Amino acid sequence: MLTYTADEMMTVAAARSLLNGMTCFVGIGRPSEAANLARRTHAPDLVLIYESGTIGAKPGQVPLSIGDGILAETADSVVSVPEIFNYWLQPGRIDVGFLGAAQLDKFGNINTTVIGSSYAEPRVRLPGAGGAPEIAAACKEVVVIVRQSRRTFAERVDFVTSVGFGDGAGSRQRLGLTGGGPKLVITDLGTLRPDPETGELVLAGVYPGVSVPLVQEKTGWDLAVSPDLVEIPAPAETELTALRELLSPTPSAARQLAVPDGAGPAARRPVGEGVLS
Amino acid sequence: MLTYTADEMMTVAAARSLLNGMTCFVGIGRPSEAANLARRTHAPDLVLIYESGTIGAKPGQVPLSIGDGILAETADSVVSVPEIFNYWLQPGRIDVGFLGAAQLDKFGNINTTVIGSSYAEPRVRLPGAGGAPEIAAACKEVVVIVRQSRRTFAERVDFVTSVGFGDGAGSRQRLGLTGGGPKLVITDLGTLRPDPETGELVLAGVYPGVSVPLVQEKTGWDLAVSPDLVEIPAPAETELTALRELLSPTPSAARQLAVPDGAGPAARRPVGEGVLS
Amino acid sequence: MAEIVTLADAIAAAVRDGDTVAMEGFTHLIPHAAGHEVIRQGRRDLTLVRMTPDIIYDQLIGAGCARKLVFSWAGNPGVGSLHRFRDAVERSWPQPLELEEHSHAGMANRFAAGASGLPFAVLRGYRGTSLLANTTGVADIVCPFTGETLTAVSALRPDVAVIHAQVADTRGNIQYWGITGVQKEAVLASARSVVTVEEIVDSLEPRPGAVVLPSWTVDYVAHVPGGAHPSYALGYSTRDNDFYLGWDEISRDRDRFSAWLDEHVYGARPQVAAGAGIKGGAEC
Amino acid sequence: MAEIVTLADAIAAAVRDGDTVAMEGFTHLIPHAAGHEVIRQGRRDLTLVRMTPDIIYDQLIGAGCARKLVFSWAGNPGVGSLHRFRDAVERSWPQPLELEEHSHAGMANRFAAGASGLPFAVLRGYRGTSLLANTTGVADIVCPFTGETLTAVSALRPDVAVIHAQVADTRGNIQYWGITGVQKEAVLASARSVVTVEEIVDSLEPRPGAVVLPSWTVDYVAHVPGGAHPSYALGYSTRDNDFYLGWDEISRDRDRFSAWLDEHVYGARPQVAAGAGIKGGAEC
Repeated sequence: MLTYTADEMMTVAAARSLLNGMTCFVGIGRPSEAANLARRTHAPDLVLIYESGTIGAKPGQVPLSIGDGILAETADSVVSVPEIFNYWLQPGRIDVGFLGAAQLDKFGNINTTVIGSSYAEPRVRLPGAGGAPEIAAACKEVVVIVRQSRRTFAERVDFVTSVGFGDGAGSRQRLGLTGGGPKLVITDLGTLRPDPETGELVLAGVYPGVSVPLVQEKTGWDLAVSPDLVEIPAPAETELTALRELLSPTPSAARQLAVPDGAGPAARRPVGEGVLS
Repeated sequence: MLTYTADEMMTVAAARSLLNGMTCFVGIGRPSEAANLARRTHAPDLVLIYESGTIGAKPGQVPLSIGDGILAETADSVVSVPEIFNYWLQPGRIDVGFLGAAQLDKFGNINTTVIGSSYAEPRVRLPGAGGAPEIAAACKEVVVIVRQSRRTFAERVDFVTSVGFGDGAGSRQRLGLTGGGPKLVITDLGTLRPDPETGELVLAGVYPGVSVPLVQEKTGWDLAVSPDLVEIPAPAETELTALRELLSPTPSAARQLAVPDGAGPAARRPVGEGVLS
Repeated sequence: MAEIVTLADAIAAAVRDGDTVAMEGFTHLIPHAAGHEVIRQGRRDLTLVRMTPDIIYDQLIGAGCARKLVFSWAGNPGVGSLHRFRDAVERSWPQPLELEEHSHAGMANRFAAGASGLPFAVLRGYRGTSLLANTTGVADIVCPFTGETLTAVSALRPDVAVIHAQVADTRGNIQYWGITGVQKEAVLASARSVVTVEEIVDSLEPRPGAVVLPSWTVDYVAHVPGGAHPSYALGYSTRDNDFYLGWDEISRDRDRFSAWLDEHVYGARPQVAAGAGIKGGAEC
Repeated sequence: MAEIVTLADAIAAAVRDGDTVAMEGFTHLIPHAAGHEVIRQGRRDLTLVRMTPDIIYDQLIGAGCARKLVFSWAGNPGVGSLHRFRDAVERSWPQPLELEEHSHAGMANRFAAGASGLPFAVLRGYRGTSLLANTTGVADIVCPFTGETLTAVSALRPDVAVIHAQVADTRGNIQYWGITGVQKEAVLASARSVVTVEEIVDSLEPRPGAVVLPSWTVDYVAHVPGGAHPSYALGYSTRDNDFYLGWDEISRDRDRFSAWLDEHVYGARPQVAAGAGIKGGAEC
């Protein structure tokens, strides 16, 4: 029987959400890992776009930063940073935006700015917005990947860095956001999807061996369960092998990929925690 | 004694107005001819910028169009057309804008759009604005080169394509135009400069053998004469030789350079007309 | 993903009667062959958009394809007037031509706004000119920070962009270099796009100054060597200045123009590079 | 025309106490050596502008050079927090740090507006976010054509831009390639500029993807090989990821940070590439 970590399961589940031929605006950290895994397995024609201006990058390993040389060297095109946001992201021509989070709320809003009730005197100062607000606003759909805990999955985020469904269904339309918003949240326990009526995230899938009450216990709001709840298949051997190959050649990068983009030490946990089987 | 044409005198006088090290946004036709002559004679470090996006072009011959391959191949940098207008022209970082005209009025306003009182039913439809309105608005100063006649030098232009001093002194400030406006108008008879008080063009220089009454007779308004009127020296042998070399290798281009940019057949005269000495 | 098809199929699929069509190329890389195919296919009521309408638009206008022209400089570069354009504006032949006239800076920003998914762009422009009273899509806009009044121009969002490039790869990625103009903006601003290319290669090689349009931004690619003639494709051809000079004579006379069109456009086989039979010099 | 001078002279001439300074470089080509020179020269009260303040801004903040930070993502890329930045924000050490916080799209457009000589730029952004209530330079703007409400951001016009490039020629023309970021905009938006380069050559050769800044857009050029370390210059060096990882430990502790600064910045000779003594691995 294959053994794998919860992080590996999460990355594999995230990779599966990306279809071949899609264009994907990739955040750094786990989104980049998952997008590169997808390209190495079922989606060889996945187009990776990084906010550093690299369009169609084909890195052999997962880059540590969104500006590693390998991205420029393997890209179909490298454009300036103003251009990547204005001509490529903003008009809604990108299929999927792939983001991390330090805090996420029940309407899929993302916080990567400050933890605590005061912006001026934060408990934890996080790195901030980066490209995320406009990725979340403009892409046809958004996938979020984030480890699950009561603190991370809050009723309401302390600071809305990037809008999911705002105050609920209809918010995006009222705000004039052109993209579709979060379609899928992938955690180390399972997956959440927005209720199409309310915009509230509900539990849509669990990994093998994960119980619904466990997920609910690790969620800071009263998590509803989809009537169509599925058990997500464990990683296939091909998926695990590809993932481990992708990470192995750059130990320093791999060591750090456990830290999602935009997350401070609060989100840091050793890789390997949460082995499920 | 050297013989030369009025057109040659005009081009030489125009070239002299460009100082070494200046940056010059060059219109096609005679402005391009004069700017290239300046670069070949006293201003080897003149930076030629064309609206096609070529910055620092160093053509060996005068190009027929602003998009000839030689401009891109010899440029320091080639940028997109939106960029040349937004980043390079608009902020006022260009020293001199060098324009032609089909019609020019006493306040240095330029018409290259329609002749006749009705835009909808013009007597003559000219090519239109091109880059000229923003060149005239933004460059630190503007030089205009145009053959002189009562019809061309009108009291008021039929259509203001590019603003000189508008309705007179103060107009540019009221309109929020950031550049300095016309500094010099070079014709086949002499040169005009704006009166600093009124913005009205006055006769500032005449070529050898040209009388003030002749210039006034060829001007559609009551042309005042500067107290500092000068006689402009005839072309030096070095200037004439450089000009003729510049034009000689491309007979088809040379044949057509008599037609200023933006001018229809109305402005067309055979080269060689008006030999003065 | 771009489909690689014949020019005739590309135009048939992409360009429809009544469309707003931007055939772009700033002197360099003008899609003449594609324009001829539009004429051959008899498209009508087009709104033609282009910063520098030149010979190919003169031909489209003279052939009766255009209802409206959106532009900033309509001339024969370095030569003078476009006579078919003038005939349409001054004498409504072969039909009236509605004009929407701008400056280059305005048009470039309108394309950039379209490519950016914005309804307008801001620039310093048009102020004090007679253009303001005679065009649409231009308005004052006040800076919310300084109170300064600037100019807004409305976005261009053509139905179709048509451009010519040096190279495509077999997957439909497009590469062009030299004077790159406003073609990227035109393609990204338009709902559909057609690209004719000098050459199709297995894979693109990086080149100085090259723009690459990924395959997924383009709909149809057609292999049309010489498809820019009498404009040029840097590295493949030079500008046929004699043709531009000769066009002045051909286009002055309605009958002579029509005869030229019969022989060199209607009479040409679609996929053949339209420039082939009309090299400058002798015929002009 | 750019003057070619020493790094110390360039910084002394261009950067003054109280200036607004944009040291740009999007992960690639970050002007670390120039930043160290600013620290060495003891500049104070700077408003530091940068889309992605990372290690070099962490150092400038920790060294007490900065009064204010204008930014969109302040982190150690791929690693986590900037501890000197956090210490300044959370505990005002060594002094309080005023923040003006934006998104990347906002900052990129603010630089572009500055480069364009416009007081603001328009984008789709910020709407619905908490940034709106906690920053300045952002306002609603209504499209005069469609009535749609969009977002305006105020232009950035720094006093000085500082960038690192691969090559300059002896006349001071600048060339850089790879990930080119927002450096062109930063230089064109700023009143003054300093460029450090890996190499000075007789004449630039055209390169794929290269940006060229003509000499007349730049004030000071200094030859500082390795001047981007631990960032990199494509074709000259690779990103020293171990240094980025190691910085996490160095920067967590005030004393350890100060000792590092003493040894590697204050103790280093000005014109020596500041990266030389601090290669990753062992020391981190």
